[in-house]
This record gives sequence, C-alpha cells and structure tokens, in this order.
Amino acid sequence: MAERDVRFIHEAEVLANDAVAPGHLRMRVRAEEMARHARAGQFCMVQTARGLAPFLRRPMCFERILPDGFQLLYKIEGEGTRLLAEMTPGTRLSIQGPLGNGFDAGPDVARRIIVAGGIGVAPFPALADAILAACGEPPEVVLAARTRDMLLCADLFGALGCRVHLATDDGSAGERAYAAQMLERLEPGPDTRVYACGPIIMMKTTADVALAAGAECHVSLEAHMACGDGACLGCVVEAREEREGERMVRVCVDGPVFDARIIDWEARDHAHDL
Amino acid sequence: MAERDVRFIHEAEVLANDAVAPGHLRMRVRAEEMARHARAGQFCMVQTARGLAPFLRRPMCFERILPDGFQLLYKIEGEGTRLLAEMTPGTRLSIQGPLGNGFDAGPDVARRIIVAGGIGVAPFPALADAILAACGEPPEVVLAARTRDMLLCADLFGALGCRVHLATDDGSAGERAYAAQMLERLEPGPDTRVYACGPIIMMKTTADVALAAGAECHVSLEAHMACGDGACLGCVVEAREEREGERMVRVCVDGPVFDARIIDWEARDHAHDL
Amino acid sequence: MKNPVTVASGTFGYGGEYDRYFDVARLGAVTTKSLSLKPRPGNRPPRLVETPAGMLNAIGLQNVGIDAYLRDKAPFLREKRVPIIGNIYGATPDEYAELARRLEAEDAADAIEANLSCPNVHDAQRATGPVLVSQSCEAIGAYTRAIRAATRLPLFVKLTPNVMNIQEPALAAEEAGADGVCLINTLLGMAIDAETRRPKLSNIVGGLSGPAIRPVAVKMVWDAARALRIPIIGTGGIACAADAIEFLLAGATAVSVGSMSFRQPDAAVQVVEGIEAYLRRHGIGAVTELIGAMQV
Amino acid sequence: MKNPVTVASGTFGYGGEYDRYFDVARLGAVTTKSLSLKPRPGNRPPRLVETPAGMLNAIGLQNVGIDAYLRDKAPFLREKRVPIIGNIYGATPDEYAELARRLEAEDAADAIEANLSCPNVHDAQRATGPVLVSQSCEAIGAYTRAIRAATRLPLFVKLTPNVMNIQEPALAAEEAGADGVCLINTLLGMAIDAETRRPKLSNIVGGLSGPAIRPVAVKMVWDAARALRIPIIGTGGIACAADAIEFLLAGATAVSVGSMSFRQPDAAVQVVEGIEAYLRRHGIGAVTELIGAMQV
Ligand SMILES: Cc1cc2nc3c(=O)[nH]c(=O)nc-3n(C[C@H](O)[C@H](O)[C@H](O)COP(=O)(O)OP(=O)(O)OC[C@H]3O[C@@H](n4cnc5c(N)ncnc54)[C@H](O)[C@@H]3O)c2cc1C
Ligand SMILES: Cc1cc2nc3c(=O)[nH]c(=O)nc-3n(C[C@H](O)[C@H](O)[C@H](O)COP(=O)(O)OP(=O)(O)OC[C@H]3O[C@@H](n4cnc5c(N)ncnc54)[C@H](O)[C@@H]3O)c2cc1C
Ligand SMILES: Cc1cc2nc3c(=O)[nH]c(=O)nc-3n(C[C@H](O)[C@H](O)[C@H](O)COP(=O)(O)O)c2cc1C
Ligand SMILES: Cc1cc2nc3c(=O)[nH]c(=O)nc-3n(C[C@H](O)[C@H](O)[C@H](O)COP(=O)(O)O)c2cc1C
Ligand code: FES
Ligand code: FES
Repeated sequence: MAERDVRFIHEAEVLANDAVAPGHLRMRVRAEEMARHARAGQFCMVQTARGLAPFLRRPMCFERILPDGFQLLYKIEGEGTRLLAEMTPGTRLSIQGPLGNGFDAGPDVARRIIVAGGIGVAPFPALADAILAACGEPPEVVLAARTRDMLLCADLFGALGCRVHLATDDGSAGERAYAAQMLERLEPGPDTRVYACGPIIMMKTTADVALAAGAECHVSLEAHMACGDGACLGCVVEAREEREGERMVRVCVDGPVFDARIIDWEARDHAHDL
Repeated sequence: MAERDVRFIHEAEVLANDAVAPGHLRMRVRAEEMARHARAGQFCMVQTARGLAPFLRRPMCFERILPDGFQLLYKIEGEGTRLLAEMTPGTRLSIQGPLGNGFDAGPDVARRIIVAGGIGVAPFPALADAILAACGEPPEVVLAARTRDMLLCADLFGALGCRVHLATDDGSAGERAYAAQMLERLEPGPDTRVYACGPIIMMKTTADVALAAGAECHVSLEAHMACGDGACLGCVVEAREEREGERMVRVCVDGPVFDARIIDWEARDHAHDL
Repeated sequence: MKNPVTVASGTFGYGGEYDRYFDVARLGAVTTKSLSLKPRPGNRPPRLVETPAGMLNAIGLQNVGIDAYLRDKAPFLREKRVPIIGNIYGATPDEYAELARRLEAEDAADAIEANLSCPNVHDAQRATGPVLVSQSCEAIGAYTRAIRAATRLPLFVKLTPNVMNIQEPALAAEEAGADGVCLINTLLGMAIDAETRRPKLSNIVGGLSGPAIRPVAVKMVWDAARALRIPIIGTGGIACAADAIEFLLAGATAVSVGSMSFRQPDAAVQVVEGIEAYLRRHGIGAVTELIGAMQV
Repeated sequence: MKNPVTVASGTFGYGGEYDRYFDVARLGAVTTKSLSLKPRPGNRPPRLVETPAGMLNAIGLQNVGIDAYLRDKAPFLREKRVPIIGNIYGATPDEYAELARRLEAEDAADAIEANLSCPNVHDAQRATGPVLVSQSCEAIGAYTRAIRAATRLPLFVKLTPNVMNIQEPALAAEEAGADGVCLINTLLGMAIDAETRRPKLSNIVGGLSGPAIRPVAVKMVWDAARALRIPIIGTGGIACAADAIEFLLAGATAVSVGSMSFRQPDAAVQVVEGIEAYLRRHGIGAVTELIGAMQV
C-alpha cells in the first residue's frame, strides 16, 4: 500500500466492449500513461455520460493492466453502468486515475489465496499478474458465484497457472459452497495472505476464516464516491478503532484495500447495503 | 398545412453521421413508420443524450424523407448538437414526430422559389422533392450563406433539376449579395410562392420583397421548444393580430411554417435572438 | 382515481395533446393547465430555457380561459371518462371562487387544484418578498376559504417551495378547509446568457422544474406529511416509477408527472405501469400501503 | 485575489488533494473544508447520493480540526502562496470567534468564511423550522458580530438558500459587519430507495448541490446584489466559465466552483482560463466590468 501521487484524466478510447455473461461486460480502453503508473487493486473513475447526468463518475477497478491501457470488467447495476454498456468501440471515455492504494503483491508471505465473490473478481486478474511477476508463482484462487454463468475469469486464472477452486450457491458448477467454506478447506496458515473481494457478508466470513487461521486478510471495499481523491469525505467506512484521531477511513485513498482487522464489520452491516 | 395526428417515438438507429462542412453534419436515421407519415417542412424532436442532461429534445426538421427514415442536416450550435455530432453509426437515437404543419407544396401557384440562408436550407431538399412530385417541375432555389463553405445542398438541388442561384456575404462563391436581393432579381410575381428559412433578418427582408411583389411568402420559424406538441406554450411567437382570441402562435403546432404576413417581425426583433 | 398518477398542470396542455401517444384515460386523472376567467396571452418569448436536468419556464399562465375550456377542452376529457383535476388561477379570492363554481356547475372537473404559487405572473423581476399567495399563511387562508365556500368538489391547494418551512403554508391550507395540498410548484430561478449578457427569459425570472428539483420536492413532501392530516399530491422531477414511489414513501397519496412528459411524451403512463409492476414484484396488494412507508 | 475564482468549501479538501491535477496556485484563492475546534467524525455512511445533474451530501462536517489544519494543511497552501479562505464552523458564536482568532493569529487564512448554513449537522430529520443559524436574522447578527469582534480578516458569511427572501439574511450579515456573503450553501433535499424503502442517506436529509441548483443560486445572487453594498461570492452548480460569468453578471464579485470538481478535478482552473479567454474575446479589460452587468 505504497504512496501514489500521479493522476491523469484521459480522454480514453473504447477499443472493445463485449458481453461476457448475462449483464456483465468487459471493456478495453486505451490509456497509455495511466496504465504505466497503475498497480493491481487500484481503480479509476469513469464518466458514463458526456452530458451532466449521471453527474458523478463511477469507480471501476482495473481487471487487467495492459501495456496500452486497461481491461475493465463490470456488471450492469444501474443507469451509469447501463450507459457504459451501450458504448461502442471508438467512443471517447473520460477516465481518471490511477486511484487508491492497490494490493500488496509482494513475496513476503509463503502462500497467497484470492477469494472472489461474483463481480468481486474484477480486481483479481491484475493481482494474479502482479503476484506472478513479483513472486514467480501464481496465487491460488477461490471463485464463488451464485450460478455457473456468473463464474467469471476462470479461464484467465487458469491460463496464468493458478489452481482455481470453483463454487456456486446452487451447485451448477464446482462445489455447492460459500467462498469462506472453500477457503477453510484450503487450510490457510499464519504464512498465508488472503485477498478478498465480493459482497460484504462474503468478505466478512472470509476474513473470519482467514484471521482465525492466523492468516492475513486484505479486503477490497466498495463505497459510493464523489471525488475518488480524498476530498469529499463521502466514501468513508467505519474502522474498529481511531487512527490518528479519526475513526472514519476513506475507501478512495485509504483503500480500497484494507487489512480486514481494521474494519468495523458490524457498522458495515448497519450501513445501507451497497 | 393539413391536419396531422399520428405521432411516434422511435428508438431509431443512426445509419450515418458525417461532416459536410465545418461544424455541419448530415445524419441518416432509420425510422420507417415515422417516415411513412412525414411531410416536407415537418420536424422531429431528437434526444441528444440517454442521461437526463441535456433534458429537452432538440427540434430538427427533415432534410429528406427517405423510404426507411430521414436525412437530417444540422449545425453544431451548443451542447445538444455537439452530442449529436459524436454519435457513431449503430447508436440508438430516440426521435419523436412527425411534428408541425409542413409546407404547402401544391401546384396551385405558377412559380415556386425557395430562399435559404445558411443552415436554414435544412428543410428544403424535402420540399424540393415534394414540389417535384406534386407539380412535376422543380422549384427555383436561392442559396445564401456567409461563405462558400456554408453553401449546403447545392449539388442536391442541382440533381433535382432546380435552377440554383448562389450568394455569399463575402463573394467567395456566387454573387456577393443577400438572399432578399437575389430574390428581387428573380422578379417574383402575384402567382409566385416564396418559401424562406434562415436568420430572422433574412426571412423578414425576403418576406418584404415577396409581399411587395404580390407573391405569397411562407417562412419556417425557430423557437425554443419543450414539448413540440402544443402543450407547454413555450415556443410561441407574436402574431400581428389575434386569431381566435390569441395573439401568440405556437411554432410547434401552428407552424413551424407560417404565412409571413401574420408574423409580428418587430416583436421577433425585440425577442432575444435565437 | 383508479391509480395515483396524474400530470402536473401546464405540462400536459388540456389532455388532448398527449392522447396521440397513449390513451390518457389510463391516468388516474388529468390535471388541466391553469384556467383563468379571461384568456391570458402569457409572457413574451423567450419563455423557456433548458437547465441541467431541468428547465426554467416563464409561460405566464397563457390559457384559453374558462369559457373556451368548457366549450372546447372539457368535452374531450369527459368523453374519455378520465377524472379531471381543474387547476385554476385568479387575481383575487373571488376570481378563484368563481372559477371553481363554474367548473362544478358545468361538471367540468372532479376536483379543483388552486394554483396559489405561480412564479411567473407577478412582477417577479423586482419582487423578493412574499409575492406569491402561498408565501403568506394569511393569504392562503383567505383564498382557500373563499374557494371552499364556492364548491363542494375536493379542493387541493398548490404551494410554492420558496418558503423556509413548508409545514406552515401546508397547515394554513388544511386549517382553511383544503382537502389536500399539491407540492411543489416550481422553484424560483434564472439564467443569463454569458455571450449577450441578457437574461435568457424575457421575464428574467422563471420557475425551475424537472428531475433537477426532485430531492427538494421529496423533502418538502416528507416535511408536510408529518404535519398534515390531509393528502398530498407529490410533484417535482418525477421521471419514472421509482421516482413516483419515492414520493409515495415520503408521504404523498398521489403524484403528478410534469416536465418529464416533454422529454418522454408517454412518461406518465410509464409511471402508471411501472408502479403496477413494482407492486406485483414486491407482492404489495394496494398502492396505499406505500404511502408514508419509508423505513427510517 | 488575482482572479475571481475560488473553490467551494468541502469540495476541495484542504487543497493538496487537487494539486496532483493542476497547480492550485492558479486559483484566486483556496477555500478550506469547514474547520471546527475539535476534529469531527461526521455522519455515518452512506453520506452521498447522486441526483440528476447533482448530488446530495450529508457529510456532517467531518474535518481534522483546527489544530491539525494549522499543523498539517495550512503550510502546504502557504508554500503555494495561494490566498486562503478559511471556512469555519462552530456550535456557538464563541467557537466561531475562537476559530477566526486562531486562523488570524497563526496567519493561516487571508479571509474567513463563516459557514452558518450547513444542513447536515443538526437533527435535520425532525426539524423543519429555522434550524440553521442563517435562517434567523437575529442569529446571523449575533454570530457575525462575535466573529467580527475577533478578527480583522475580511469576513464572509455563508448563507442557506432555504429562506423565503434571501435579501433579509444577507442584509443581516451586512449590518452586523460582514465584509461579504457567500451564496449559496446546499438546498435541503432527500432521496429514498424505492427497492429498500429506506432513505438513501443515513442522515435521511442532505444538501443538494451541483449544476441542478444553478438557476436557484443565480436568482439568489441577483436578489442579494440588488440589496447589498458588500460583495458576494457566488456558488452553486458552476461547471464551466460561462456559468461563472452568469454569476458575475448577476452581481457576484467572485465565484466558487464546488461539486463540479468531483466530476472534473481541474474544473476550477478551467473556469479561470475560460474567463480569461472570454475577456479577451469580448475585449473587456477587467473582470470587474462584468459584475452586475446583466442587461435587463
Ligand atoms: C473502488 C471500487 C471499484 C469498483 N470496481 C468495480 C468493477 O471493477 N466492476 C464493477 O462492476 N463494479 C465495480 N464497482 C462498483 C461500481 O462502481 C458500481 O456498480 C457502479 O458505480 C454502479 O453505478 P450505476 O450507475 O450503474 O448504478 P446506480 O445504482 O444507478 O448508481 C447510483 C449511484 O450509486 C453509486 N453506486 C451504486 N452501487 C455502487 C457500488 N456497489 N459501489 C460504489 N458505488 C455504487 C454509483 O456510483 C452512483 O453514484 C467498484 C466500486 C468501487 C468503490
Ligand atoms: C422546427 C425547428 C426545426 C429545426 N431544424 C433544424 C435543422 O434541421 N438543423 C439545424 O441545424 N437546426 C435546426 N433547428 C435549430 C436546432 O433545434 C438548434 O440549433 C438546437 O436545438 C440547438 O441545440 P444545442 O443544444 O446544440 O444548443 P444550445 O444553445 O446549447 O441549446 C440550449 C437550448 O436552446 C435551444 N435552442 C438553441 N438554439 C435554438 C434554435 N435556433 N432553435 C430552437 N431552439 C434552440 C435548444 O433546443 C436548447 O433547449 C431547428 C429548430 C426548430 C425550432
Ligand atoms: C412549462 C410549464 C408550465 C407550467 N404551468 C403551470 C400552471 O399553469 N399551473 C400550475 O399550477 N403549475 C404549472 N407548472 C408547474 C408544474 O405543474 C409543476 O408543479 C412543476 O413543473 C414541478 O413538477 P416537474 O418537475 O415534474 O415539472 C408549470 C410547469 C412547467 C414546466
Ligand atoms: C461533499 C460536500 C461537502 C461540503 N462541505 C461543506 C463545508 O464543509 N462547509 C461549507 O460551508 N459548505 C460545504 N459544502 C457546500 C459547498 O461549499 C457549496 O456551497 C455547495 O455545494 C453549492 O455549490 P456547488 O453546487 O458548486 O457544489 C459542501 C458541499 C458538498 C457537495
Ligand atoms: S470519494 Fe471523495 S473522499 Fe473518497
Ligand atoms: S414546444 Fe411546447 S407548445 Fe410548442
């Protein structure tokens, strides 16, 4: 979670934008300078319309960092992502970034396990790339989703040599199990780092399993954002304890990746669901 | 100016959208049902963004009515037309119409002269088509613009067999003359109908020349519009006299084509310029 | 009303304008443009200007007048068998009373909506104090009582949002005998053209409407609902069914779709259908269950 | 100020956040997030929700407190040599006075902006009356006089638009010794999620900002300018230079760019450059020629 201080606003070109599953798309954009400075786990803010509504940009993490830009993987959620999904190749898209702290992909632990739930898989292909580069071996991957259709990126992780463990809520592919149960079976230990991203409840239970086993657990959180830059104080989540006099941490600059131990999961539950 | 009562809202497909002069584009859209019901001089309201800003649709007349849709000719004026200009083929465009009364293209007069100033030429290719169909002979055309670049559609009128008289303010093509002067030289008479569209001052002077010669003069006006359907009362212009107790006429349903005699041109001058 | 959706006065003409797009009888009611005793020419153009996600208007209550309405417009709506909310505007309490009386006598409305809040008919350029009737609780009382005495039709009073605390004028209307209030009319606003340095509206000042103002309107409805016993018609920026449901949850009994009809002529009927679909999806038996049902 | 453009409090952090996008010294001034005596944690999330062409926020004045500001934030701005407008928030007149005193004593501001209008710190859910300081002319007077007595720095008082007639609070500030007013803070608003039937903000009510509210803000500036002798900082929905010029023409002496910085981080400097280009294009020597220059 190193310091980052370069920022760009690119009028990026959409190179491809194709459905990968029902309601899910993968977009490739050209944004060379930003890509040179980006790290796995960071994100960008994309403008979904050239008119003033939707007004705010939408946070999207980098699914993959390419030499000339990015791959984004997204789910159609509301108006903004619906507009993104309508964009044809050649469209200009204003993107701002790289933002946030990013994942720690370093070789300081012996074992690395990615635990992804649903569209929460989005930041992990870039992380797998980074781990492979930094550690010489790919991470293990738990890929959980509601149904078979929603198991995204499995082939991509496979191509990197990751051992991929699939799970679906309905048993339509892989095991009929939750992500945290799958992780438990992989027996993480004190020298393991678990990376989790997905629904709140999935991250919380995954963190419980990891921390109980003495492993580290890094979670990538979501929050409604206005600025993405630490200025508006809109994206805060409640930490368990005060840090430097503040109990609120900003997902955009203090995260989106946090050590699971500092998050007040009960407060997250009370906060309205994202 | 017959009665019209069919209306459509089509999710039309943009088939082409290309520059024809600096800041001017021609768009072809597929909208079959609407095209079957449309007449020269009518217009449509196009949505320039799928988000809620720009909020209102933009009025655009039919440059040409095709078997499967329309050709629109437009000038980049502000945000809405800028967004239109960015649309690539394949984009879905919500268009509403056909709206307005349209031109009288009938053979009840001996001579028909179109007088177009700048982008005011937009409704006239469709009118020339209609006159040719209704009268068996093409109209004469005066095409005036600031500079040579802005003389649009000359080839199109030529191909229909129209005698085209060109004029530019700077003499860069055709005569160095104003539209009304050109009309004067064509010596319109009592059995002539003049159709004019362009800047207010150009329509007013053209109407003066036509009416002084005893000719009819039909002008196509512009106004800011919200509904395009006669409901909001936003698009009114002042008439010289009350008609059925009202002095305000609505450009969208009482027009956009008016007999020049009923318009209070002085009030138009006072009203803020469009 | 068979459903809680009507249209906002002045955004739907006299109903016939939109019947080309959908059967207006599918609406809970049609609300007319404000009607006055004599025809009104309205303000000089330009009368509208677009703003981000909204618009300013300064129409100035141009309307055909009550006689032409009764003769030319009401029969169409009656034939359609759609309930009519007759919106009225007068210069004095007596004028309002007279308008209400005529609408009732000629069976040309099923309810009255008294527009006490149009920002475009006073010399709004210069004025900044309580110039709208509904900026004064006393005036609201006097006008409402006069209309109340003139008609047995349900009486809704339409209020301006340009007040500090909406509960006060709303209570004033309730106390004076209104059967409900309509919230909100447009917010005062203006726009200036940077290039010409002139106001964009001939009237300088206009009323802001459209999705831009929805959060303000929802707040006002919620505030009023906690003070009133009479129903509220929620209005302001409704673009789709979810927006309409927002107003119901905040405490409105019915909603009206306004400026959005300009952008999407069938917006109002889409709201009707969207609410029906929502009720089915959530297994809710009656739309009344949504009224004021926001969970704090 | 070398140009009339600053940023709106709370939308630009403490300045450093945006220096990665452009040199903040190109602004006429940087306005800080509201500072309080003690650090404030702010409201619980969710704190923001997008609205058409705007947003609602209920941050609740989270800030690092005056000590941390003086220690960690002011030095950066001082090094940049950009004028600082220190925006302050207190629970009492004394707290405001103390904040102003400290900013002046430690040379950590060139002007004071007293936020008497934040909608997000009171129990705004329940309240509907004059709950904001700037909804009461008497309170404005008392607070302004207290701060005035504590500092010789230029003092701007920031007012709420949730009043019936903006001239009254503006005059109250002028009479109590303010050197200027800042118009407008956010409009009260709210939003409800139709699916969950819960308010979208944990605080229920929030403040509406962004381009959506610009016509309201321009009208308030124009109203106030006709009553005041002191300058106005115009704020509300400025997205580009033409919008800023609109405020100047309406009577503002300076403008601040707020929520638009979220959408476009370099929006404020684009406004600076756009105004310069406008002056050149129109052959206008000084931006002051535009102030109140709307031609009616
Ligand atoms: C750091 C970060 C990275 C993200 N990366 C991805 C990704 O790679 N792929 C992906 O599909 N999604 C990602 N999301 C979630 C994505 O930003 C939201 O799905 C998206 O903003 C929804 O916008 P909308 O207009 O379609 O939905 P709407 O619900 O219409 O949005 C309305 C408002 O709510 C906000 N909002 C709604 N849902 C979320 C959410 N889950 N998180 C944050 N804000 C939300 C929007 O930004 C907007 O302001 C990420 C979120 C964050 C914070
Ligand atoms: C019946 C009719 C037919 C038209 N046909 C054509 C055409 O075929 N080709 C063409 O190039 N233009 C045409 N126009 C003008 C065109 O509608 C405007 O140029 C366009 O609306 C400008 O929108 P904008 O967002 O680019 O400009 P902006 O100035 O940003 O628009 C802001 C607002 O002003 C309105 N507006 C601005 N200029 C005009 C104008 N001249 N007329 C009406 N409203 C305006 C817009 O609709 C919008 O509400 C027509 C206008 C009318 C009334
Ligand atoms: C063009 C226009 C004309 C209007 N005319 C009237 C009117 O005659 N009487 C009235 O009570 N309200 C009138 N209104 C206000 C609307 O009825 C409604 O209260 C307001 O527009 C807010 O709703 P909206 O945001 O959905 O448009 C008018 C609004 C617009 C935009
Ligand atoms: C996220 C956010 C935080 C804000 N915080 C403050 C604040 O701390 N103090 C203050 O005086 N105004 C605050 N405001 C109000 C703005 O300074 C400004 O008055 C308002 O947003 C209108 O301007 P805009 O439409 O350009 O954003 C805040 C606004 C937003 C959107
Ligand atoms: S999004 Fe603004 S502080 Fe995080
Ligand atoms: S545009 Fe609405 S009446 Fe003409």
